[in-house]
Amino acid sequence: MLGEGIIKGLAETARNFFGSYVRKERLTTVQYPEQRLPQIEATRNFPFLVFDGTDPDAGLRCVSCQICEKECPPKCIFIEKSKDKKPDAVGKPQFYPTVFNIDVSVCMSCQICVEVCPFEAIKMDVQYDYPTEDRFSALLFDKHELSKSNEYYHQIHPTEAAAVDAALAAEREAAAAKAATAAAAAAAKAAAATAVTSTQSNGATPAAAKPATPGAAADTSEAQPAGGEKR
Amino acid sequence: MTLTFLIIAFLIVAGTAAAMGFRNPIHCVLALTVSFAGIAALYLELGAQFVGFTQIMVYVGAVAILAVFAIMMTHRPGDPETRIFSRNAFVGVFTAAAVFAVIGWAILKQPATSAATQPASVSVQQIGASLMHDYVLPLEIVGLLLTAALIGAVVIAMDRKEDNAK
Amino acid sequence: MTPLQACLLLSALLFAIGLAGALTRRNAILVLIGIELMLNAANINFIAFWHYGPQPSQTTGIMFAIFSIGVAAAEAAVGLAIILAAYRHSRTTDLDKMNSLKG
Amino acid sequence: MIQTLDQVFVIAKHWLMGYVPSPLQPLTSAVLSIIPILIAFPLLFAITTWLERKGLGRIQNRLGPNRAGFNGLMQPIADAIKSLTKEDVVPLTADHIVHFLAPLLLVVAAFLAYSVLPVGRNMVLANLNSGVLFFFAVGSVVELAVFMAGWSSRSKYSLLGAMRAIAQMISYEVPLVLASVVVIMQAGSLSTVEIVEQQAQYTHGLPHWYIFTPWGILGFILFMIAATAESNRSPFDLPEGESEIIAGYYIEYSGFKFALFFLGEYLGMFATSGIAITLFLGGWSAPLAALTVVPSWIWFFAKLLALIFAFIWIRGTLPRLRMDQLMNFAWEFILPMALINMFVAGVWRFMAPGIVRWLVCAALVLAPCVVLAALLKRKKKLQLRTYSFAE
Repeated sequence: MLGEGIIKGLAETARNFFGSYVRKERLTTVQYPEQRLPQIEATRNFPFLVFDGTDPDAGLRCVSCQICEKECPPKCIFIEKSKDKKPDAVGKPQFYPTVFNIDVSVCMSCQICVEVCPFEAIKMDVQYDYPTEDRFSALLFDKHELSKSNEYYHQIHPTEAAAVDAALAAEREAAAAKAATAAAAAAAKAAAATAVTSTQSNGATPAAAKPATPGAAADTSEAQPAGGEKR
Repeated sequence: MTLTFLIIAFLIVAGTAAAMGFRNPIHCVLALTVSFAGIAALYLELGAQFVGFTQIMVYVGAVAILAVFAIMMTHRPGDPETRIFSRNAFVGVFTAAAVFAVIGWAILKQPATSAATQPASVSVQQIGASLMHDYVLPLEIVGLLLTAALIGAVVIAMDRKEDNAK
Repeated sequence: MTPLQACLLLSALLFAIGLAGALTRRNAILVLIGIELMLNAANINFIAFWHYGPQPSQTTGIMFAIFSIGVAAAEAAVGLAIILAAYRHSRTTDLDKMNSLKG
Repeated sequence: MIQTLDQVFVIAKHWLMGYVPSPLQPLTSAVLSIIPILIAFPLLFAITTWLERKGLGRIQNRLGPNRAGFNGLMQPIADAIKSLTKEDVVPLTADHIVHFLAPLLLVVAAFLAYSVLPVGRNMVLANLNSGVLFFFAVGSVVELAVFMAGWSSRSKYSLLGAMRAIAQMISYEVPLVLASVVVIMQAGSLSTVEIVEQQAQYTHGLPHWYIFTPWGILGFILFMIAATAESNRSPFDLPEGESEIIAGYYIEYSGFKFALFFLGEYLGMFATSGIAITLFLGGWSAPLAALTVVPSWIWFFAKLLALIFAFIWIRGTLPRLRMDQLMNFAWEFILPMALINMFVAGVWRFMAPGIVRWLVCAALVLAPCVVLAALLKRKKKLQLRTYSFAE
């Protein structure tokens, strides 16, 4: 019939019009600044730097290896290496960044920096609104703005953060064990040396030292390949 | 001669002169609409309401738009508008001036007749009645003419594909 | 000068300007517009004579003007169509260049 | 009391006129009549922009503007401030004078149309003998303004938009006038005041509105379709289709001039709605004899708002037509139907009143409608389109 489609369409829009007043689930609009959509766990936006403990300077995991700086496709990361060293997350003395800048107005949220980082130091943030009147310096985040605690990381990406923590803990344990072995070996060595010097005037006898620390020697031989694999 | 008449006369003459004198043809047509609107105002001033509104509707609403369309379709952006007046423009201007002189002389020579001073006004009903009674034949003829003009204009202006192919 | 004479003079001036334009302009469309202006001048005369004439209650002058407007509209439509057709043929609306009858 | 409320504006004007010396009275009278129009309709425009955005939002299950003021009621004011404070950019190569004059001409033409609209009983600016003709004459000036805007901007989009707009307006002006001719035939007058007065009579408490006749319904529908096209509203918004030519003929306008174009368009829509009300819906007359206690101007504005809502509703429903569909619709369906409608109105005029007349005329209206629609539907075939005028 003539105009049938038009009437059908008008009925449909009228249903929408009145329905939006009656049934609230029709209105799917999220009024942004006040209301926000729930974020899925894999949400990512801009990178941030993770630090352990409470002091952002001391606990920063970044060792300033500059891999992320080199890999970053839009080249938005700028790192300056320190001259001295400080212990890293595992406890090894490492360099640390004196300057670590990310220009988030250039960043394209590709997550490549996170994937290449060998130290679990850079991760993706979920914060997406950085309203500012200055689009240059206000969007160039420095080290202090980028540093966020591990607790925050746990908060935004719990599963991932737990996995990272477990890996780090294992590593730390391995490192600790290794350190202990090394220390024990050194101590045994020293002890043996003193024993030898005291009992025999010359002629080193490693065989004499061996029985003193059999477990430590075995530990060392086992720990070495494990550590090498990890790094 | 009232002030209103003088203003309207100025509008008409200025619009017409501009329409014939401007360089850009589109400007000419726009000036022409001023002139047409002035003529419509003159009709209203003279009490011919119906004719005045018809004037606006036909001339401003149709003829001017038609002319504008024709100009847009024939005017190429590369056209160098070197001379807007023809080679022997002087003859034309002279002829027009002579015509105006003769008509003006004739008008002013005419003794001023005491015209009927009763207010002239004809209602739309009267116009309709005379269109349908006294002037029904001219009306039909004009209707036929307009139909013929409509069809003729379409036929003339239509770009026939076979002509293009030749 | 009586009002009638003023109206007639105005229309004569309009006619003269239209004539001058029609005779001197090179653009065919503007020539047509000049002719339209001359028709309008004639219309002003009809209305002026009707208004200041002896019998303003008669509709004759108005009828004349209305029919004249109708004819002018038809003339404009056909005239512009002819100009378009001529343009398509000779690729110009310059009357000084349209100087050949050969198709 | 009811009388006083009905004529409150007329009485107020006379009261004010009492303080004016007699030589100045004609001028004052004109000014006092014009000012309410200059206030009321732009105000209605402001309200309509809000209504439209809210209504369209709800039709699309959105909220619409809700930030400025309660439920976004201050949105028109915010828009006005924004457009007034924006920079007025004129293209370098534009024709400055014409570019400046175009929005002014549009708004002036739109306002002129209100001078013949009877907004209430005894509330008309100029009771012209040929008021309807004046309305259409002024409406045709809008085309010129549109052309001026499109041409003077020196932009391809605006020129294309202007060409589309003019082609559409000329095509739909014919059915617009022809659809209103039936009312003029019946009323025997071109005066808007008289047309309304003829409809403001009641038998058995029902008014003599022309929409209650077969030719009136068809005429009203055709008129409203043509009016939608005349005011460039969806689904006939090709001249300003955002997805095709961005904003059409006013693309190069900014700031206050842009606001003027917007105002002019809405004023044109109100004016055509107003004339539709005057011609078919009984103008300011109440829909029932018992309801005449409500002041006449309230009825006029209520009907106007109802038509505006219909416009918004249609805008929210129908997609934009294609250019060839638009032209074919005008020349193949609306124009023949308007002519047939005129014939039916003639038959109505010469038949004796009664139910028979109504039924005969309804049949005379419906039959061609169905036949024409069926014919047009059958003609529709999927094929490669050929263009006669576009190379």
